[in-house]
Amino acid sequence: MNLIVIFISAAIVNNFVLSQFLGICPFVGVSKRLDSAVSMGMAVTFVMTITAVVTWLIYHLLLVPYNLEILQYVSFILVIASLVQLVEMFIRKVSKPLYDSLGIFLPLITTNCAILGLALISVLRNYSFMESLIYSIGAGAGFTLALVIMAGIREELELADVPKQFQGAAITMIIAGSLALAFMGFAGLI
Amino acid sequence: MKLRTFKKGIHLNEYKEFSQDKKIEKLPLPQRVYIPLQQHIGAPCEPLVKKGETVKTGQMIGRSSAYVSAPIHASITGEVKAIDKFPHPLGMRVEMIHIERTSEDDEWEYLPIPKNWEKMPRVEVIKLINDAGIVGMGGAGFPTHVKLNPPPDKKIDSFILNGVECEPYLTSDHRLMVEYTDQILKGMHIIMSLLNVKNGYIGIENNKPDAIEIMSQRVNDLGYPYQVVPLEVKYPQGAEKLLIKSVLNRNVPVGGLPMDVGVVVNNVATAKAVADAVLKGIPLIERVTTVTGDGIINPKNVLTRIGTPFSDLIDFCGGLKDETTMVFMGGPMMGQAQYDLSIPIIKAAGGIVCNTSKMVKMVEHYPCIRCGACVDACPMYLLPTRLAKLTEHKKYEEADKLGIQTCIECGSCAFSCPAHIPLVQWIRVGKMRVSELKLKQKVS
Amino acid sequence: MDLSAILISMGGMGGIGLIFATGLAIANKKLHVEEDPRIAQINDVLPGANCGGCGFAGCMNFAENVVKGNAPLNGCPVGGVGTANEIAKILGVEVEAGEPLKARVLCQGGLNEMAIKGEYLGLKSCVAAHISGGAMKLCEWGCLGFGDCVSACMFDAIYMNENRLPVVIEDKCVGCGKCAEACPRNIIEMHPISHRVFVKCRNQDAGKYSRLVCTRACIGCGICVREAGENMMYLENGLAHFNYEKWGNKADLPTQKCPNHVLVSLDEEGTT
Amino acid sequence: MAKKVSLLEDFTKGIWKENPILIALLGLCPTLAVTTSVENGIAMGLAVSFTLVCSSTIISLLRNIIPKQVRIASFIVIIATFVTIADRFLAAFYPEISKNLGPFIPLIIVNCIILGRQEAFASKNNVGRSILDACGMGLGFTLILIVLSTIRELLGSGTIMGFKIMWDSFSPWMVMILPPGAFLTLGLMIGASNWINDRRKRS
Amino acid sequence: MEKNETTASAQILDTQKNVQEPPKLKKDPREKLYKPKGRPLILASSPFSQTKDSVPKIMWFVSLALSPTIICSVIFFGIRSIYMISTSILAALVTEFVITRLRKQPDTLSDGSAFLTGLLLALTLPPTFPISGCILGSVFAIFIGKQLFGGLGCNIFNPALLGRAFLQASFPVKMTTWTLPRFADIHTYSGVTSADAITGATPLGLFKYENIVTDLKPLFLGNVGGSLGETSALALLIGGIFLLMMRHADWRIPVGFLGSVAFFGGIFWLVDSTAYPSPLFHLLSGGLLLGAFFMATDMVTSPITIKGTWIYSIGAGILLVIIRLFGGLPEGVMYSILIMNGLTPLINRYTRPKFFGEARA
Amino acid sequence: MNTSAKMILVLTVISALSGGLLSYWDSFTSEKIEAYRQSEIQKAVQKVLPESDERKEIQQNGFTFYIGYKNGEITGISFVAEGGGFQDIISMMVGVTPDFSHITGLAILSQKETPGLGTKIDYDPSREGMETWFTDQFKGKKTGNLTYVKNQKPRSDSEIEAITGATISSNAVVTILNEKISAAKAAFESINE
Ligand SMILES: Cc1cc2nc3c(=O)[nH]c(=O)nc-3n(C[C@H](O)[C@H](O)[C@H](O)COP(=O)(O)O)c2cc1C
Ligand SMILES: Cc1cc2nc3c(=O)[nH]c(=O)nc-3n(C[C@H](O)[C@H](O)[C@H](O)COP(=O)(O)O)c2cc1C
Ligand SMILES: Cc1cc2nc3c(=O)[nH]c(=O)nc-3n(C[C@H](O)[C@H](O)[C@H](O)COP(=O)(O)O)c2cc1C
Ligand SMILES: Cc1cc2nc3c(=O)[nH]c(=O)nc-3n(C[C@H](O)[C@H](O)[C@H](O)CO)c2cc1C
Ligand code: SF4
Ligand code: SF4
Ligand code: SF4
Ligand code: SF4
Ligand code: FES
Repeated sequence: MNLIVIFISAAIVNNFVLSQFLGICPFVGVSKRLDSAVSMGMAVTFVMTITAVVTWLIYHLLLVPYNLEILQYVSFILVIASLVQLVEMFIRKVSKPLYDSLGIFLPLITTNCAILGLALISVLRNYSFMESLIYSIGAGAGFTLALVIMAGIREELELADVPKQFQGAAITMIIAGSLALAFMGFAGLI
Repeated sequence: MKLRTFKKGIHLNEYKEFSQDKKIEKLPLPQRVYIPLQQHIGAPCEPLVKKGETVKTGQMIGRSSAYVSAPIHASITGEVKAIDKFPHPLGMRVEMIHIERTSEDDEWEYLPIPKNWEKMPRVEVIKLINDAGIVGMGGAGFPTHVKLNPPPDKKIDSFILNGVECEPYLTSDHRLMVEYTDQILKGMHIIMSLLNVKNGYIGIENNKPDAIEIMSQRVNDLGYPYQVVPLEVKYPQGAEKLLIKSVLNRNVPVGGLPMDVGVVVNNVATAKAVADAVLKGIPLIERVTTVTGDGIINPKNVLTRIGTPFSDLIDFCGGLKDETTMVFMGGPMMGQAQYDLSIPIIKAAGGIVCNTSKMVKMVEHYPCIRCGACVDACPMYLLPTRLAKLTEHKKYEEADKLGIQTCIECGSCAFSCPAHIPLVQWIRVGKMRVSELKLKQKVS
Repeated sequence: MDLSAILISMGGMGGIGLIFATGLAIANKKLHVEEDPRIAQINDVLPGANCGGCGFAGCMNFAENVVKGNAPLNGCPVGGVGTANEIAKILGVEVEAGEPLKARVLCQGGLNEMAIKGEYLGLKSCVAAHISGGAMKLCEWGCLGFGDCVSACMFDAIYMNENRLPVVIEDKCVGCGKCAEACPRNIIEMHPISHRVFVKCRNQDAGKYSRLVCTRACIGCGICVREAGENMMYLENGLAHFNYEKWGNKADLPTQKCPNHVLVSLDEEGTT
Repeated sequence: MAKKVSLLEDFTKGIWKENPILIALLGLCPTLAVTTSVENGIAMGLAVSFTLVCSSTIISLLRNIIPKQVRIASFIVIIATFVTIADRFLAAFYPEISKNLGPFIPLIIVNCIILGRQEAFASKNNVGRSILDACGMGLGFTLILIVLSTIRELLGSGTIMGFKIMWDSFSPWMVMILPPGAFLTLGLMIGASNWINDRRKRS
Repeated sequence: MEKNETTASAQILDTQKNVQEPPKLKKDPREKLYKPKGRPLILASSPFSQTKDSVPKIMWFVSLALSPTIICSVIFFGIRSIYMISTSILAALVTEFVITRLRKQPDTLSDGSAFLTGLLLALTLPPTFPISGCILGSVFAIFIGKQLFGGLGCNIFNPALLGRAFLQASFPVKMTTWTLPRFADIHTYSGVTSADAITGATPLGLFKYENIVTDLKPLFLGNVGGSLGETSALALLIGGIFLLMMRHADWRIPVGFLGSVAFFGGIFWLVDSTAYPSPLFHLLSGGLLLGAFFMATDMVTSPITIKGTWIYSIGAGILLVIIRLFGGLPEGVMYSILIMNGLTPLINRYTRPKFFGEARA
Repeated sequence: MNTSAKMILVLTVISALSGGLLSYWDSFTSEKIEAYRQSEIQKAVQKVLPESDERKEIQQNGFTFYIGYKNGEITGISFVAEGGGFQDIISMMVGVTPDFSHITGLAILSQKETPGLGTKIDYDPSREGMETWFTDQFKGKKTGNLTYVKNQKPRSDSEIEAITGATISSNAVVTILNEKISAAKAAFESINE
């Protein structure tokens, strides 16, 4: 039950993008086209899951026992960055289609606050291994959901008469605001 | 019993009362005719006569060596005054043969009449139909001999005679069915023999009960095994893909032709022309045209020679009212607006509709409110609003993906749009751009 | 402050660094994939923020798409103009030496000159009007005046004047040819900037008809060809043309006698 | 980068012309998350500027040593180091602010502005120019945070820096300090800046 | 030119008055054209006939269909509701006017859509909501909710609901402060007299927080607490059915929306009828009828495909039940519609009908 | 030097240096931070166990108990209780009498409720002088079956007054307390066994 609550909370009620403000840059950048949004969402979920696992291990097996909490940020980010780079190279070597649909998004993800944010929040909330795993999947799902909705809307708006100054980032923000307003309806679900 | 029909489409105000009970009248021979070298889909004809030559009625005056093409014939006896560009009802000016009448009566030059066409080799009958210059008279003008000669790998099992006439105003096919029933049925018989099919259907919309009745009766009397199929009144039932859907419940595949599902469709006027040619040796030099609309003083169905200027017909019907603001050839859904009434009747001209400003569409456009009325109307299951918007924003590739080329330009969408967006016009632009794009891709 | 804590953390971090550095080093060798070297070059000049601002999945992806021609050179909002220039250098697409082209409008049949055939109630777009019979203009060759070319130009280099004819602002025109592509009637032609005189008409009708549709139509009378000489100008389909190879960049008209003033020199005052 | 950019230009471009938020759209998360009050906005702006300047300095010093393949990993470690320093500093001396900013201080590490500037500028230019660039960018970032947080705090709480500004009967628009308000305000600000740029260009 | 007849080329010629008189052509070819009364014929592209419907007509009909609701709001909540409605409409119109001016676009006031947005917004507000708040909501609805997206037809979210969501998030207390209608006292609810101070609460709020079920009759007539336009199920049904009969709203949306609420609400009710309210209570309470007939049916923000329409309306119903039964808020009509609005582009995309004759993949 | 070696060396050295630098910096700040953290907890404990002057920390079953003594006698027990609120987790310090029968005090440690609405459970600027009235009213309430009432004064010692416009948050606090106090009681009793 607790795990379900964590999942729903991360995916919908406290959606990473719409109410936690994590990963906004790719949210604005990669939501122009629906197909890349879907791939990006999958890639983020994938990296989030890896991150959750690895950072949990590092934190609980290395940092805590040796009293190195001060190295939390540095070690987390080093591990995330290198791991993502490794995975990207690996995918690229192994499967071209997988690389095209997923791999190309990986470098973009390293510098996405959603990933590091996820790791830090998991630590902050003292999640168990299982909990942080579920949390990461929920967060990834929430990110994907927001990204896909946004991409759908933006594709639709390409055919609309948005004032010139507001095309692009500005209207994306406005839509995100509107979506956030709509998502407030889920408050209290957890 | 529920009448057969297809899904979607629209219900229109018919306006057929102007002329549906008017007997077909024969127009006196016109003083001059302009016969376009191209009145069909396919290669244009080369003129066979020169300026100053005299021609007889029915004499072949132009033809092309291409297979998909149809020859043209002089429709009056007279002198060739000019071979030059004149305004054509489909817009622009094209090459036409201008003939001034010299004799009061016709001096005929008939086609060779076969004694017994049923004994003749099939190819020769088809050649005869080609020589008679018969093209589809339902609007598209596709050479009929091509249709009658499907590639051997296409197994044709059914023939549908198109007596739907779903366009508002037009009644020429209706009158033709009532008054020339036997000719039509004979023509149908000839076509079916040439195609060697057994199942014949005659699709007629339910708003023409007299035509249904008389056709059924004559079918019985003449002992043909054809089935007269009354159809629910709905636009655009006459479009062949939808007619096939209504009558036989078959779906012509995207980009496919009726023959892909084993069907050939012909218009009733085409059938009559076939009978005329094969039984009487008369090439296609005249047709029945409805002259109607609230801007014409005396609406009529007129039997007229091909090439007769519109103005002659209009004068014959009492002339235009002063308030007339618009004249178009064909029905209000698919027709062509005209600016100059000296243009000639062509083989596929089913009607001349003259409207006053009361009937002319509103000009005020609103933005699309995504109401989906056009989507509900489109018989081809397209998203017209999307196609128009994509064209407007120059996203032709996506428009292509959304099937813009499948549109039959029936106009149902633009008719139903409460925002009065000229959807079909946008879609036409899009179709043109998509074809250009495809051509470019092929080249590179 | 004890040194051992510092050493432990140096060791810990160093260890992690070592592990991953080794991993990366091995991966770099083992998992290397061959690709267009320009991609890597472009990737190098890109900011590398991997922010996605360009709409692509990171800088590398953007670089690939630039090389493939799917992305504009100036697509990176972070790098700005400098980066765009460097990318241009790598791709070698600097404007080739040669004369800049300018768009030239070859029709003078505006509202004042043309004959009207009817009232047009359709879409206000040249292409749409063209394919549905040519709108209100009787001339089948002339400018339709709905400004498709104007909206095609991304540099605001064209506007419609009050005579409903497009006017190209020479300074703003970069010669991309988009307007010429958009025009359904090929009214706009791209010319090297040295061409100074033009036959400003596209009408190929016989003179007896074309003189009826427009007061500025070329009627194919051939006066200009006679005055200029056969090698300088020629008639084709009833329309006069300059033979620019021979004509060069002379700016004055071969004759003032053109009955409909179809010949125009850019250097004359008041012409567009 | 184009060759002859004046040093002044290095500094000022970050403030408007290449403003990291309005033009380049980087570092949006902290921008949105912490601007509920001016105080937080300023703190965040300073923290980012500090990290930016320090890591730019170090990276431009080390720019010729770091091999390309481990570029990102090395940069990010350096950045993370400074962020940790800033974070601990705030936690130790300004615990209230640290609590308000929550995880957004450590998230400066992955703030795209910082890494972006390292890649785009510091790793290619000498120390002096890198510092100028970093200062400019930091300032541009901070200014936007201040403007954004002023609007949000004023409308959302009726105060600025905790002082009551609005009239008594004004009931605060709560939404402004909630996520939707952040998105909407930033959207309008970006739109407005585009509009100003357009006008400038035209005149 | 006949008077009253504005045609495209006439407009062009009108705007070009300053152009000097055209030089006479050698021989005007138009003289040769055969035409009535010397006037050129109209050229256009087919089809030449057109439905009698038009966008303004639809909008004004929807406004008309809301009139029973407006009357009910005056009956129950007094003359103040008229003030609220008219300021709201006025603010919407003024905003629309100013922005179309700024964007140099033709006037759009007469198409009635801004009027309707203002009206619907007011109808969703509590009777005691301050007038200045109505203005803020209307301005937000038109400016952010509609014009920033490009004006009529371009907006993704229902402007009136977006305006309301903005107000709800801005002034949560004022937006949840209800007064009872004039003829109601506590007994009109259900005879429960326990709670001493139901100063005014909506039936849904009462259910959620106090577990008090309101009787169906006052719910149906509208003699309960709630927003101006949501209380009277009767008036909404009259207007809604009128709208459906005029075919100005897609019948599938109210049917799908109400049906799925009844269905899913009913399932929970069957499982545990003490903890969950009956389907009829679901249908009649809160803003569901107003939303289902007048807001979810907004054409601009609902899908264009038939299948999509079903997904949209049923999805909204499911979301509504989830929010009402498990969420923190008593009512979720606004949120469920807004969320489905956000999903509409995706729905449209994935429910494209197969072309006629397209091979089934 | 070949690239691989250089890669490894550079990254390792940078990491190690960073580790060293941070650890060095940590030695300055960690005390202060820890001190602040302790003082926050102590402040909370002080608030909920006002009568004690000496405290002991015991951990059991996931609870950390701060036991307050006065003159060697247990005066109260406090512990952290957490649970879901309107938006996110609400975490608070609860103080109870040694037999867990009454609440001695309540302090909110962290919450993320809607500003100006749910946040009133912690701090209500609209009631000047008694901004913490919501938590204050718990003092002396009987544990076991706390309930809330709306818009009226509580009438029994297991009733508290809810915050207007934030019933959900109020409800959450009450529910968490009801659940956690009994859980804590069980845990605490297991210590003694
Ligand atoms: C390029 C082309 C090729 C065609 N080939 C055939 C054919 O081989 N057999 C046939 O029966 N009809 C053929 N048709 C005719 C079509 O089936 C159809 O009759 C024609 O396009 C007009 O139909 P409509 O009036 O419904 O538009 C062809 C049409 C076109 C445009
Ligand atoms: C929208 C639309 C409506 C049509 N309506 C009719 C009609 O009412 N009657 C008719 O004979 N043909 C109609 N046609 C043409 C038919 O599709 C088809 O071309 C014709 O029946 C073929 O016969 P034909 O080759 O003898 O002309 C219509 C075509 C379209 C695209
Ligand atoms: C944007 C928004 C934020 C809200 N935040 C809270 C909150 O933090 N805490 C809470 O208990 N209720 C919150 N609510 C819910 C309602 O304001 C309130 O709980 C509900 O109306 C019942 O409260 P009442 O019975 O006291 O009026 C929020 C509602 C909205 C729309
Ligand atoms: C059936 C129907 C329902 C409508 N509902 C709304 C509505 O809920 N909110 C609104 O702002 N406009 C509504 N409109 C009006 C119009 O669609 C709205 O102003 C556009 O969304 C603005 O682009 C409605 C229109 C119709 C025809
Ligand atoms: S899109 Fe084409 S086929 Fe569909 S209704 Fe419109 S005109 Fe007819
Ligand atoms: S019918 Fe007109 S208004 Fe409705 S969706 Fe289609 S194009 Fe848009
Ligand atoms: S479109 Fe290109 S060629 Fe035409 S005017 Fe504009 S810049 Fe010049
Ligand atoms: S030049 Fe061509 S595109 Fe431009 S207005 Fe004239 S016809 Fe249209
Ligand atoms: S700051 Fe760029 S993703 Fe968060």
